[in-house]
Order: sequence, then structure tokens, then C-alpha cells
Amino acid sequence: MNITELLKDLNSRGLEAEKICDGEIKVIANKDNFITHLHYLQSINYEHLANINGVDYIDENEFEVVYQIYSYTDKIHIIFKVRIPREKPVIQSIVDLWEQAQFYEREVHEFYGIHFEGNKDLSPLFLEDWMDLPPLRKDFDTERFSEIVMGSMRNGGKK
Amino acid sequence: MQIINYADEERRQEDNRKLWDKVTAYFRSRSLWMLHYCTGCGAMELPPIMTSRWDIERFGIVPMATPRQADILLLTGYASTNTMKRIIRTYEQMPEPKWVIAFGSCTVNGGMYWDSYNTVNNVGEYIPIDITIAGCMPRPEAILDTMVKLMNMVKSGDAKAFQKYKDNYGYYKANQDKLFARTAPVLESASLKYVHNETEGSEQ
Amino acid sequence: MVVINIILYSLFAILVGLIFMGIGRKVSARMHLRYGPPFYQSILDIFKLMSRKSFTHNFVMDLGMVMALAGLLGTMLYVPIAGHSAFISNSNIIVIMYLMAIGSLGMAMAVTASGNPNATIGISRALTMMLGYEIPFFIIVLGLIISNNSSSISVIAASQAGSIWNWNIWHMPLGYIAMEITLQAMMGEKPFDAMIAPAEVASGPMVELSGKYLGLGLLTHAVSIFVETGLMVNFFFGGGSNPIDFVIKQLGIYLIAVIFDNIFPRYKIEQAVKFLWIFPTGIAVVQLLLLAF
Amino acid sequence: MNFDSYTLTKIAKNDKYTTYDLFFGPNHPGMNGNFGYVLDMVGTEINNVRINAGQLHRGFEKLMERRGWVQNLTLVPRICVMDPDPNEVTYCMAVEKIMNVEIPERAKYLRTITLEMSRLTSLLISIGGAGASLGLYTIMHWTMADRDKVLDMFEWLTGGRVYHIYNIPGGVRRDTPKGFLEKLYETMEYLESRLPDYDSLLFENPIIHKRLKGLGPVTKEEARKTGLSGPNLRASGNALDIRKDAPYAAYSELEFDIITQEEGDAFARALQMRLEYEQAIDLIKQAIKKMPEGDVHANLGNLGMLKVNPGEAYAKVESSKGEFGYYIVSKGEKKPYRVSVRGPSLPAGFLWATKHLPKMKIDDVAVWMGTFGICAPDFDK
Repeated sequence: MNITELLKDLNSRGLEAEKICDGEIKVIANKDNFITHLHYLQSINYEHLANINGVDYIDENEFEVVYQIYSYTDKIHIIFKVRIPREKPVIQSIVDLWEQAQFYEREVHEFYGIHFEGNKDLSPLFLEDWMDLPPLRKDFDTERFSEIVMGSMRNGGKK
Repeated sequence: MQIINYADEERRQEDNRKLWDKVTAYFRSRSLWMLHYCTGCGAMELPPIMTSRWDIERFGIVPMATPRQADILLLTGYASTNTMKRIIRTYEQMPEPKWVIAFGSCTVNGGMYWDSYNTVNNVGEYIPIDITIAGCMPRPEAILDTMVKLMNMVKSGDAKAFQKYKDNYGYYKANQDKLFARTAPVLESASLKYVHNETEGSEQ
Repeated sequence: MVVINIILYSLFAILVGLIFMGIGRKVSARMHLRYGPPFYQSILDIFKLMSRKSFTHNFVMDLGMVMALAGLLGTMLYVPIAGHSAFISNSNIIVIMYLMAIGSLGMAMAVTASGNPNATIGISRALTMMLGYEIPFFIIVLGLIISNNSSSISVIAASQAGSIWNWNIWHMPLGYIAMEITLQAMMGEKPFDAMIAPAEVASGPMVELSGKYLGLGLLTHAVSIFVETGLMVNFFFGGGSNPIDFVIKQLGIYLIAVIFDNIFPRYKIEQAVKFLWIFPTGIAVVQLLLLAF
Repeated sequence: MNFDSYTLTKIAKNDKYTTYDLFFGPNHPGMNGNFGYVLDMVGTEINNVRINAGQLHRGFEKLMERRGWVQNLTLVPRICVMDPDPNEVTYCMAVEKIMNVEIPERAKYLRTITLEMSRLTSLLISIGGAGASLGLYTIMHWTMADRDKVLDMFEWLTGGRVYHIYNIPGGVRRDTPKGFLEKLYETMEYLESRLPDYDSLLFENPIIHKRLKGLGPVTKEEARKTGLSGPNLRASGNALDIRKDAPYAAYSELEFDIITQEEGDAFARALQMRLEYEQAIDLIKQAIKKMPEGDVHANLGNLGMLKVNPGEAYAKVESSKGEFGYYIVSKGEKKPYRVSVRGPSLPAGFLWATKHLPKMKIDDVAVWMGTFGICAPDFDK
């Protein structure tokens, strides 16, 4: 399947698909039924899940969970995006589709506080005894944190 | 809390150590064993100094597997909070006399990670350090030079940071607690955190 | 007199063993394309270790380390050095084999007392390895006993005196090959160093040893090198006409072991025991049959 | 009390002394990098594994949001210390994709050369490390000594031994010094002449065969589905390579075949590394021969004030360990809005650890890690 056919196919399934450049498309999905779309993509040979990452769109009050999917046969990379509200960051887990997703989801959970329903183990992976906001959220001020806990000083303490 | 600086005090006095101390200091300086613990990316320049080009075994410096056997603790690069915990535990497991070398700018003042939420800025606040090497990352020549300098310091009896740790334990312990024994969130923004609980999920 | 002899012989064995270790490190370094430490590096290491503070876990640990060193020094006293020995004995091989086990057992007591799982795995591997090399070693020794009609090392060594062609290495070459492989395992050199494997069990038995305990451990290793190479010289290389000749032969044997150590990776413990039970044992049995019939 | 056999087995199972925790890392000679597994052991066999990561977590992704587009170039190579250049190139490629910049031909070739040199240094560590984890320290010393020769060439070209920061958005920082390419060619010939030594010491060693064959097998389908990439993917029989599938830099103009192995076990992975090492030498030689003349940097104005137009892109590069991917979101400011890094080691280091390590003996853990080429900082970030 080449890129134009794929775009047509995805648009007919009710997804907003858009070409970024050669071999790379962007897809925006709804949080309620994105799993069926991912399932479909996996069935048409989009078998490589490269990464799951979060983006904090604080101005729009939304989180975005981004799935990086690639097809070894079509040579097309899909940036598959799902938006969820910031107040209630809950999304379904895709552990059943890809096994490695459980670790990527743990990572996103740790750094954004997004809860993945269906992922059995969301315990912290990298940070120990973390009590503050998840650190990659835009409203977490890392410089202030470092100043209080580690005593870091901007410009070596000079104003 | 006042910190006693042994190196300065020692230099002011004459070298009035007993002969036996001088002899042991010589043997210690000629056989420094370093701990095989790569705390950060500075560890990448350790294999070159151990292999043919710089061959540090000429000076009797060899890597050792466990803290019990080692004399030198190398802090090779940035120390994240988790690593700092393990460094302190490792340091306290080492028998005396023991020495610490801190590698790279990131152990001195945070380096390029100065504003990171998970790296310690000045390692010297948590454990005593004998020598620091600046640079990111220090060249093997710098490391070799530092090792020779440490050998000389051990020989002359100047390298006494481990006694500083015992004498000023209160200071170090307070700093360590500030880093590890946190019971409440540091920033006020933590109250914004959304905690997911199962009952809420099942209502939908 | 005997007491002074015992002390002198012990010091000699320790010194020779330590210098051998230093030379071994130098040779390994050259094989690694490095310059290497000075040949007396191990002596500096021992002095440093003895001057350090050390952690003990309990009384058994103290006792075990001393027992290991004492056991091996005791073994050493029975090994004739170019016909000389500390006191009059017939240096029976069976006694030596019996005493050699004390070293390993002492080490086992000391390190298991520390309670570190790495040390426990390491020492259980060392004892398993002992199980592996004792069998071919005993068969080789049996061959020597049969051919000399005596279990005394002095007699075995004396029977090879005179010309280089009297050495047992020419009379029983298969036995020598089997012994060379077994010696590699006895000295804990690769490919049979599964017990100290740093990448697997973080230096095994030595994990919890600090300062003086590690120093005692190194001394034990030095004496064991002396004993094992000494046995080899007495068994197959004519025992030496004078102590210097003896030590040079020992050094040659040790360096062969060091060179093999540097070109082989290590076997897993079960693979090592299997290998020892098949190849050296098989070769030794063939040698035994050749001698018996 | 009545103890039937069922109760007794239950007691034995609940006995806390039947299993014990063994900390394999972070302070362990067999561990490459500051990373660890907590092994739940029964005797010398592993029963279960818990991952003890995060010792190298520096919050890169947060820090990158706080720094300018070009300032970030100092951060990105630190994500993988063994193989730093793919990070720089991937980051630059993602920025160029958003800005829609085409880089000059010569810069493409220079990027190819730095990438392949970086691959050489990384594979030398991996090959040496795989040997050292089996106790063969000689090969470690040899490869490290040879790696220094490549680092010298790096130093001449870029000024840095380990971190180079040679690639910048729009091309590379500067042209090659006089005589560099000739000397590089000589170095490559020297490295090639060392290969028979490595082979006879490591890859033809019967004990290595005995230790590695059949250890930690990965089938063809599993490798594709679990996100493995790079040599690990190809060692399982998948002829997939980003350099062929989505060519970047000058790879479309160089001739090379995708090397694959069939077995998918530890030995195949180690051999794959060695064959890719040989291929990298060949690629550098080709690139030197085909090197065009011209500019090395597209004009992007003052790089310190670089502003990237709004957009997003995912760029990926085949590093020595697998796919490095950077997903960058720009909002048209002086700083990136979000940079997300995909490190190649996570599927092997986390997922395959939970699959392979249970029922494995403690003996094999270090070499298992060595052949997978796990580099802890790229998942810790």
C-alpha cells in the first residue's frame, strides 16, 4: 500500500490523516476508539511500535499520547496521536497489541501522570520516591525544584 | 557547621609522621585499587586509560569488583539522585583509608545538568572528595595526571577526605537527608496532581 | 631448627608466589599489548592490604582465612624443593592431596560466613571445581605411583635425576598433557575460573573480603601457585638440581598457565566439570593403562 | 497439627529462604553502564527479574524544552555515550525535516563518515565487552586500543574525543582538515588488518561457541513485533535496515548489502556485530572515494538565534544498537516544544530481560546483556 492509498483508507475510516513528508504521515484519532484503529493498522502490517510518548499541550488543556508506528513492508511511518483531557488523563492500554508497550506506558505514566487502563504494572520505573508533579508536565518547574533540593544556582549565583 | 580543612592544616605543620606511617603511605600510594562502578558517562574514558595507550596498571592502579576491595571511588560523571544513594552506600561500605575522585564538570557544579530535577549539583556536599577533574568529559591525560597527583597526595599524607567525613558527619548527613528523606512534595504545584483511582474508572 | 626452617620455607614460598603473580601480570599485560605493572607489584599490594582497616563478619571468617593460609603452607612444607624440605618426611602424595583440600575448605568457611550470595555461589563453584579436577589429578598420581612403586614425591623426583631424558614428561607424555589441563583448573586460571568470574558473581569468594582478609586470600593464592607448580616440577620435570633451577622450572610452568589464561574465555561450571571429567580424565586413564600393561 | 504433603509444599513455597534477591548491578563488573536487574534467585537459577533502572535518568527531555535549538546539541550526544553521533544526526535531521532544509552533498558524506566511525567505536566496545563478560580480557584490551585510533581521527576532525557535536542543523560544523581523508583511509585499512586476530581469538574460539550458541534465542517474528531493531533484528533473519528502507545522509549512493543471520541466538548477535563492523569499514572507504567537493553547511542564518517554524517530525537513524528516533514538536519558538527520544535498547533491556532471564543461570546474564548491546542511558534518558 503506498502513501496516498493509505491516507485514503485511513480517512475513510474516520481518522484525520495528513502527509508530513515522504514516508511519514500524521494521524489524529479519538480516544474512545483509537484501539480499533491501531488494531487495524497492526493487521495491515504496521507491526513496529517504535515508541509511545506524551506531549503536554497546556494551552489547550490537553495531553497527547503519541504512538510511533512503522511498517516494514510499506516503509511508512505513522505518527498516531490521541488527545485526552488534562483533568482526567486516562487512556486505554495497548499492552495486548504490543508487549513492549507496557514499558513505554509505564514511562509515560511516570513522566506525565497519564493512567493507562489495562496495564497491570504502572509502578515507577526511573524515579524513586517521587512526590511532586510528574516531571515532564509543562507546569513542573525543574529549575525551582533543583534550586530547592540540590541548591543549583543560575549564573553561579550572580543575578 | 564548620568544616575542618585537613590539607591546609597539614601543610602548615612539618611532616612529623612516624616512619611506619610514611612506609605504609608509600605502599598505599603504589597500589591504589579503584572501584569498577560506572556512575555516569565519564566511565567511557576509563577503558582507554586501562588499555595499551595509557595503561594505568603501570602505577599499580587496577579496577576491583566490589567496594570492600577498593581504595578509590571514582564518580565518573553526573550523579542522579538514585545513583547518589548508591554512591553513598558504596562509599560507606569501603574500608578506610579510602579516596574519592570526582570526574567532570557535572560533579562539581552540575555542569550541563545544573537545572535537572534528578541530578545532584555538587557531589562534594554529600560525600567528601579528594580531587575533582573539570571537563566534559576529561581527557585520559587529565585522568592519568589526577591519578598521579592522588598518588603523591597519598604518599605525603594529604589525602584525608575520609576523616573529614567522620568528623563532619552531621553536615553530610543533613545534606543527604535533604535529598533523600523527603516526606512532602517540594513544589506547591504538586497539589495539581491528578490521582487516578479505580472506583472513578468503574463508574464510567 | 625445624621451626626456623618452617618459617624460612614459608617466607620463601610466599615471596616466590608473589613474584610469580607479578610476572604473570606483566606477561598478561604484554599479551594485552600493554606495558604492565612492575614485577614486584603483588608485594606492594600485600603490604597495602595488610595496612588497611578490614571488616570481619564473625569469628568463623577470621578462623577460615587463617585456616586456608595455614593449610596451604602446611601443604607446601611437604613439597620437596629440589630435594630439600623443611623437615624430614617422605613427602607422601596422599598427605599432600589431603592437606590441599584444607585450603579450599578454610576459604569456604570464611566466605560463607560473610553471608553474601555472590560469595556463596563463588565458593560452591570452587568446591565443585575441586570435585572436577581431583579425579584426573588422582588418576595421574596413581600412574606416577605405579611407575615408581612409591607414593613419596622425593622418590618420584629422585628417579628423574641425572639427564633431561630421565624426566617423566618423556616417559608419560599423555599424563603430562592431562596434568597441564588439570593444573589450569587447580590454579583457577581460565578457562576454569568460574569461581571468581567477576562478570558473573563479582569476584566470587573475594566479594566480602577487605583489607587483611583479602591480603590473606592473596597470600593463599601465592602459596597455592607455589605448591601446584612445585608438584608439577617434581612430577614431570625432574624436581630440579638446586632451588634456583626448581624455581625457574616453576616459573615456566606458571607462565604457560598464564598464557592459556589470556587466550581462553571461561567455561560455565557444569561445562568445566564435564570437560575435566572427559578429557584430562580420559587421557590420564589411557596413560594409566599404558603404564599398567 | 496435621501436615499433609499439600501443606508441606505450600510451606516450602512460602518459605522466604527458598529464594533470595541478588542485585545484578548497578555496581557489578558484569553490568555495562549504571543499570541493574534485581534477580529473584533459586540456587543459581533465576526465578524472576525486576528492573532497577533510572540511575542514569537526567531528565533530558525536560532539559531540552528549556534550551535553545542549537544549545540542545550539547545535550543530545550524551544520551548514548558509546554511540553519540547518531543522536546528533537524528536531532539535526528532525530539525531539518521541520524546517524543510536540504543539506549540501559533501555534508551528507561527512555525516555518513561520522556515523560509521561512531558505529566502529561502539561496536568495538560491544565486541570487546562481549568477550570480557566471558573472561576474555585480551580482546577487550585489543579492541579498546584500536578504538583509540578511531577516536584520534574524530579528534582531528571535530576536536572532541568522545562527544563531537560535529553535526549541526543544516550540515556539519566544518570541512575536513587537510590530509584527513587519506589518514582515515589508512586507519580503516589498519582496522581491517586487525580483524583476523579478533576472529581467531573470539569468533573461532570453541569455548565461545559453547557458551553463546543457543543462548537467549529470538525468533524472526518476535524480533519484528517486540520492537527490536538494528543488529538484534537482523541477527534473527530480518533483512531490515533503516539505511536501506529510508535512506538518509549519503547511504542511497553507497553500495552495501543487508547482513543477516538465521539463528537469532547470542552467537548470531555477536557475529552480526562483527560483520557490521567490517561493513562499516567498507562504507567509510566508499564514502572517502566518492566524497564530492562543495559546501558543508546550508545557510540558516545565525544558528544561535535559530527559530524553527511550527511543525513536527520523526527522524530515525540506524545506530550500532538499532533505531534511534527523535520526535520533535516545534511551536515556532526559540526552544523546541517537545523532544521525545526513542532509544534502541528498551525492548532488549526491559522486555526481553523479563522474557529471557527467568530460567537462565546467573552465568549467562552478563554475556546475554553484552550480545544485545544494551546501552542503559538511552532508555534512562
